[in-house]
Amino acid sequence: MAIGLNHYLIVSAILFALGIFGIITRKNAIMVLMGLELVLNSANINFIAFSKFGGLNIEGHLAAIFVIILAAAEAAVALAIILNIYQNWRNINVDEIAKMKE
Amino acid sequence: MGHNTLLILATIVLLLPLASFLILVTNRKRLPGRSAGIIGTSFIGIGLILSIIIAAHKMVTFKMLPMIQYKFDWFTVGNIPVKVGIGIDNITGIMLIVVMLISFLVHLFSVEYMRDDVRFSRYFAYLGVFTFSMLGIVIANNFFFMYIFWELVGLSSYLLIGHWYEKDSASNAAKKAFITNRIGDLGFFIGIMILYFSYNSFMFDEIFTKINYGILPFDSGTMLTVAGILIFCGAIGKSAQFPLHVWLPDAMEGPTPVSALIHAATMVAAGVYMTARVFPMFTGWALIFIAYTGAITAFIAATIAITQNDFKRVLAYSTVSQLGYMIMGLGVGAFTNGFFHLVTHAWFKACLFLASGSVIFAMHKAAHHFNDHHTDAQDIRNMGGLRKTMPLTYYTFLMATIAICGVPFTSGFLSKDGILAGTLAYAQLNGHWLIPIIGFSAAGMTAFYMFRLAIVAFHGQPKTEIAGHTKENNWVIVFPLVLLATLSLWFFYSGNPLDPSKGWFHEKVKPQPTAVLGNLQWAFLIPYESKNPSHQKVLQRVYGIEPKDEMDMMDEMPLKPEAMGMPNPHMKPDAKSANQQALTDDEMMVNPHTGKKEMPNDEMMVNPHTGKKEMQNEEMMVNPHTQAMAPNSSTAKVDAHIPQHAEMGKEKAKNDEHKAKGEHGEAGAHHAFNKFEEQSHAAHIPAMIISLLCAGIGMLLSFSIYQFKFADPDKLALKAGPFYRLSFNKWYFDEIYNVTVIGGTMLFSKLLGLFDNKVVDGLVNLSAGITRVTSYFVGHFDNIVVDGLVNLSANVTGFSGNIIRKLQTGRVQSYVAFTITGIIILLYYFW
Amino acid sequence: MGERKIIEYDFGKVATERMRVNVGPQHPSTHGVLRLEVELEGEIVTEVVPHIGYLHRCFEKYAEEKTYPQVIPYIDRLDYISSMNNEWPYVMGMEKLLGIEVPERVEYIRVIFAELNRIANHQIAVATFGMDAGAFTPFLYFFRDREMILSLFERASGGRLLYNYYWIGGLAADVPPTFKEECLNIVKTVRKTNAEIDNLLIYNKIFIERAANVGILPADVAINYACSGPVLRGSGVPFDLRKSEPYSIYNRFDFNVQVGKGEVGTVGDCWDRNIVRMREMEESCKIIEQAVVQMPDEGNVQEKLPKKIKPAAGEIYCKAENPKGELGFYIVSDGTAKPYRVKCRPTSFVNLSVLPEISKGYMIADLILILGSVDIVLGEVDR
Amino acid sequence: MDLFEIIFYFFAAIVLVSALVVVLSKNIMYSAFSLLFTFFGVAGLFVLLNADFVGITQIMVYVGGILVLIIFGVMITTKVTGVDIKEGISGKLQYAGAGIITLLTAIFLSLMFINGKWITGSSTDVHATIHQIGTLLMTKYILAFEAAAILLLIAFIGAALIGRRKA
Amino acid sequence: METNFIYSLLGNNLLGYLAVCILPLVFLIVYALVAILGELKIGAFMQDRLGPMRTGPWGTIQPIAEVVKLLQKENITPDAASKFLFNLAPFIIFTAAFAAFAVIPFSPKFVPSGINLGLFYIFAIGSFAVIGIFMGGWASNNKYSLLGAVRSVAQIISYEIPAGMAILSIAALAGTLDMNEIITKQSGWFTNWYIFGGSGSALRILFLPFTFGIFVIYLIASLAETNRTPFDIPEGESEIVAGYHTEYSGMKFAMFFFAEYANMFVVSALLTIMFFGGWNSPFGDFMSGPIWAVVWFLGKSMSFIFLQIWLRWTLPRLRVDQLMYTGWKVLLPISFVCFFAIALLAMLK
Repeated sequence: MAIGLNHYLIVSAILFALGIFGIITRKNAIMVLMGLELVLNSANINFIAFSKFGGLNIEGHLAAIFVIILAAAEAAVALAIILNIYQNWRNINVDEIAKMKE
Repeated sequence: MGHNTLLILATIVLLLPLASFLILVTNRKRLPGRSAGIIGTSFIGIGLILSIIIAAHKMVTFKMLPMIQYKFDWFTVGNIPVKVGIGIDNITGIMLIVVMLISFLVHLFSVEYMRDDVRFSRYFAYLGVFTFSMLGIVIANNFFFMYIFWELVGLSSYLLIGHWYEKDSASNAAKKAFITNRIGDLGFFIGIMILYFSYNSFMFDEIFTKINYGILPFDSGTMLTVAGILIFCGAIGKSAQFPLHVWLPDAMEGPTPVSALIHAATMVAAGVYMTARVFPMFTGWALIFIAYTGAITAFIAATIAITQNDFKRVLAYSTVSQLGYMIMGLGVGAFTNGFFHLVTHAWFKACLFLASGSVIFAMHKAAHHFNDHHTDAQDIRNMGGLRKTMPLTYYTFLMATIAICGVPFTSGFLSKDGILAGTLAYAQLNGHWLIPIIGFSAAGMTAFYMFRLAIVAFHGQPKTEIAGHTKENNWVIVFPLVLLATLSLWFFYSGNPLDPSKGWFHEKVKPQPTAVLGNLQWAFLIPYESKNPSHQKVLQRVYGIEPKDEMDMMDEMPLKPEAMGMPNPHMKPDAKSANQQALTDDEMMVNPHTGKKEMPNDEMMVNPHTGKKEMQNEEMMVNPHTQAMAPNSSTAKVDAHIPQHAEMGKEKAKNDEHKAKGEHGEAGAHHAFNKFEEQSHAAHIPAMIISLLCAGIGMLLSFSIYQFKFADPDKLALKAGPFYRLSFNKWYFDEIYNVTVIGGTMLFSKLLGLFDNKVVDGLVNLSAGITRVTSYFVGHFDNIVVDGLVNLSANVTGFSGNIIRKLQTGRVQSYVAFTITGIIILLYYFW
Repeated sequence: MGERKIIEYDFGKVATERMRVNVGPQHPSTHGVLRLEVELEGEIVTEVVPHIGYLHRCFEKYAEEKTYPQVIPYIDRLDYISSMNNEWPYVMGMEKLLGIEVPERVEYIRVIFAELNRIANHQIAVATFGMDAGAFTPFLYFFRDREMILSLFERASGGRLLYNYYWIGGLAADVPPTFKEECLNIVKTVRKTNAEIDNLLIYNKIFIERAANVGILPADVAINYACSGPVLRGSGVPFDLRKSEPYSIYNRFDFNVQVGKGEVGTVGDCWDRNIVRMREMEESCKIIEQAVVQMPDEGNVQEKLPKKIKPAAGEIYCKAENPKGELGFYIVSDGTAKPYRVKCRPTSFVNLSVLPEISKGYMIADLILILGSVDIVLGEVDR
Repeated sequence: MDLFEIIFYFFAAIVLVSALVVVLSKNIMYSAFSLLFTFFGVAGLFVLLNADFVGITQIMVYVGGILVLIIFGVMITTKVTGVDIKEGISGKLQYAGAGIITLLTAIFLSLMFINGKWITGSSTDVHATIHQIGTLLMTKYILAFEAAAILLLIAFIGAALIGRRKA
Repeated sequence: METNFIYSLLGNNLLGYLAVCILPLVFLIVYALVAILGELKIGAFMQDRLGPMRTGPWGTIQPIAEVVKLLQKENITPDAASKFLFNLAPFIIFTAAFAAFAVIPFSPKFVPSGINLGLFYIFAIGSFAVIGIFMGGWASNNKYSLLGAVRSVAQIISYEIPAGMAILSIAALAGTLDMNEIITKQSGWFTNWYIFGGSGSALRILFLPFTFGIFVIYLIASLAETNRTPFDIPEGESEIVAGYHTEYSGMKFAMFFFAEYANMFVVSALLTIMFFGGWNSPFGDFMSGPIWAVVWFLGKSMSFIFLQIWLRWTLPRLRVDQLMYTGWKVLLPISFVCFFAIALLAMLK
């Protein structure tokens, strides 16, 4: 079977699900961030796949590039926040810093 | 050198001061001694050489081309590309030299003048960025760049005026300059936005072309007038026109070389330059606004200058007055002379300021020598007798003073006279006699106060010990003075000391053809080459001016266009000729006179009658269509007709000479349409006589009061009473602004506060009272009935909330999980 | 250079765990088996604790068990790269204790050898300091020259590292016949190489950046810690035993005491300590030149001594300006053939004590440089 | 199976296996390093899809930037001087629940993707993508481009500000 | 365009691909031996000594002996190390270094993979080495290694930006990222090289200060990226023993070693390609052609390797904060200025 759109989409779907799994189960905030990166990557695979097979053409590439830019900004800010949290609590366990609950 | 080379050179000239700025600003602490000044000066020196090369090339090699420009799309908004670029035409070339030369001299001067300054290299860095921004304005060919650099000029002037920011007065002056300028810039910005909104372009040539083809902003001529006036507002701010002139005298708080730079070449010139640059888009009403603004400024500033005692302040008001002249000149349509005055004024005003700097520097040194820190080194009452101690400064100052007064054989005479002639002509044509009257009286006052300054400061006996012990400064300070004073002589601009129109300047800077449609432009300013049919139609409609003159002339001409194989201009042009028209449009727009030189058969026409070259050319070119059509017609045909044609031309010229105003031979050669040119030529001699008279009276008065002491100035002041006080207090402008603008704002806010306190609060209190009464009754109902219900529901909510609360974990992950679950349920439902 | 700011490390804003790192005892840059227990925050040194004793050989205890001349070889092993200088204060003290006058020729030879050894020591100090900063080549250039000095020592004493040459009352053997020419030759070469090193290393911009304003030792701290030698002089204190308390024949020579002037940084930084060494080499050259000229050609090199050296009961403290600083021996005699006590004032040990004081707040790379600039030899630290 | 397919399955396997390691590994540093392979595999997939520019950008930004950032973040917030770091994961029940959700997500997304009626236009020749991307970025997407630039700037300034502030 | 003579020899099949892949590897090994010998011998001559003299005539077989020694050594994995990552790291680093060879045009007839993003690709692939170094440093479970790794990562990332600006400048000048095209645009006499402003009218004089500046910046940045003196802080043996490869020995150490030499060649090749006309002959058509091209290319690259060795034995090492200062506050602004100037001039050109 020739490699077509569906192959890529399934890879991206599984990657997405794994990313969600990482986000849900991990306690460490940085691990949550990693799960997020997986999700973003899966979205990017979709963009590029559609740009080849779905006629999205070069615009798909552009969307992917913007996603990458976004990811960079997000990672920077998220890590800064995590650092700040760490300085406040000496801990980045999302269970224990769930003070927003109250 | 090709066009691109020229443009690249221009870019380099632009970037050199920036480079100087960057180098100095990044190495501020590291540069030893005066190397910062030397670096800055040498950068500007290179730029000066390059700009001379550029200007020479533009005016000699590419004299055919109206404008060399480079455009590119900077970015795209929506699908409209924003075009920007740079352009060089004759005006730009001249301005480049003016800016760079004065900047160079000021740099050089400052190396000595500022040598003990603590922020020496920062000062030079700011000078660099100032020059850079001004150059940006000069070589911009679009509103976008111009606005950017416009603001940069404002910023750099702020930095420089506030150079000695430890002084309260300096930092206040800087703020005042900055804020006052912003007011003008607001208008400028709105004007630009109106134009961009209408034409989707920032390029000068595109906008003017579109205006020329009758496309108006919002389809309304009034809007064009408004846009013109708004854009001129920018010039009001920058060029210190009434009523925003108040900042310029205060700007004296900056170092003196900076004042020279601001007053001569950069900041204030920017406004005039901009007005000249966008001149084609001013409608008649806008022009009259401009003319009156200039005239009022010239008058008020001149009256104030008479009574001031601060050396630099007198010069500052004289600058304001002269700027008023320039603006007035532009406003009345004397385009060339207005711009000419900008250039000549740059030389002698720079000279005056640098000379004042030299004097102040020497005074300071002497004061330092005496350990005297109380005597004001800038007050002319403390000077006197400097002629003996500082001869070179004195003679250069005198030279510049003579020039600014408009004495013959000086550059000032050439340009000022042209402007005054223009105002006279203007008044003759449409009856605004107030403008020339103000102009002449201001000329007289100029002579009076300038000589007052020269006499009080330099002549007589030293009034203080300090003044007696001043010494001439070294060559670094004197050299710029001598150079600038030399440039105030007439022969740099025209062979004939009495008539500038023979000089190269008037050849290179031709009056701008006005692109504005006839119904919005004074008839006499319409370009004589106007071949825009809509122009003529509108003229006819609004002013009732038949295009008869033209037709008559054509009739008189032995060769009708048809006879030369050209289509009738009044027939609807066929596609081909329309095309050509568009092609030649650029040339026509920018410089009609040079445009014709491009005609391939030009030489042939002239050759047989070399002696009468100019006349014939003019004559022949009278027919606007010749220009467009000539390349189309077969050369052989034209050739065949030439001798005959030329003969006729000569004949015609003679006729004109007889029937036209008589005193002017050349006038006949001009197109009948351009009445203004004609009139101003006619007014040249009377203007000269009157202005000389005025200046002479001013000088005489000044000499008799201050030199020969026929009258005591103090007593005169007492006698003049209110007038003296009005002048001495600068017409109470600052006070008026304090009362009106600032006080008005305060009053308004007070009123608002009062309204808020009394009315709004009263209403609120009233409603509160009503509410209180009602609530008393409602309260009981509430407590019993409603609360019962509420408590019930609250209990229910609390109970269920306790259960649901477990879901609210505060962990993002849970929320993600819930979201995903929700999405899955949705998917399941909708799939 | 203009004014140069002392770099203030401002990494403290990101809260990080402090890390304790052992530098040494098996580390390429500790110049021996020194162990530095370093606490780091990021790369900033917050605490330094030197641990010594890995090379402890009980010198002072040994000395109590040996006869007076037998102590000399052990002294060689203290500061094993300037052995000639080490021996001098001991023999000088013994001579004073015994009341022996040394022949003039011996004094000159001792001065020349001491100054040669000073040059050799400073060469190693500067070379290793350069190597700590990452410059490898100067190291070998210095060793090439040092070879000449060592071979001269070898021909005089028979040893290349441990000489046992200065004896009580004289020298172990006379100098080789071409001694004077060789000395002058060495001086010439040293000057040539030093000029080269100045270009290659000392005034190298990177080297200045590394060494200047680092490990600043203020003069008062240096004095309080009893520092001596180039470490003290680098802080601008012109203290040199050869000038301040001239022993032997040093008052016959014309030379200057070099002090750190803060040429490229602050007075008392690593660069200053280093440049003091470089310039002292030149001063030593001057002394050698003068000594070679003044030295008598012929003469006895060993005074007559009793068969058994038994100084009368008494005590003496004798000190000399070693390349690394003041080295002193406090000899207590109880009238027997063996010293009752030989207490050594070790230069390196005293100088090392200042290390924790001056290396706090700098980076770990600076710590290495500071250690290099203090120029210790573990043989002397541990004894 | 031709070469192309082998390469695709190779990269897909890299992506999925390493992603699995990322989410399952208890050692956070292992997760971080495993992320390297995920990113690399995704970049490989991009290249297979003729998007070499995006692929290389992916490597540069994700591997050279984000991953390094993450590792530094881990280093600062964890005592990583030793290699045996164990990171807690949520309780068993939650683990199982998350597993179910993940499984369902994967299945539903896959079904949706497979059954989706995508508009499958033919792709134009996307060689010299960089020219096209550059042109589009500077014309049609200029606003987005500028916005992204400003976003990045603000994000970095903000990050520096937040990260350096003392509690 | 047929850019690879191997495909014309062997055809576009698996064998051809393999040959294309292996050729750079073979070259790398041979080159590494030469470079090691060069480093030994040049260093020795600069320091007034002879260097290795025993193995082979004048010690020429010394590098081979060293490689053999390294291969024979026991492959130690510290007990406390994280085994898998510890063993994986050298491979990643070597892969990253070797992957860069995929796009280096040795000759117009031999470019392993002629993708049109060559410069960008090399720039990106360097980030793998960062992770590899980090992996090795962390997995060693040694404080020196960790410190070295952190330093190295910080250093490489800081210097990637000036290097990127240099690459961007050249891309702006050439209008392409394809290395072969960049080289082709510099063909002709050596005055057409980008270090001299590239081909064009006399106006290129204006480029000269900026292109030269960008060359110097890239040279410095590339030294930093390959961890060579004066930026060998990650390995700074006087401070942190051997940095991230303190714990490595045997074959794995050899891979680090090879990777370092491979990186040296890559940056030298990039310098050659971007500024010195790649495989172009400096004398126009004289001595040009695919075979001469290889000679020129290797000659130019090797001279840069010589330069790196020369610097190594001459300069002291910077401190880590000075390194950062140099990177962020000196090189970065200058590179921006150069880039803007070059872009502006290129636009006008």
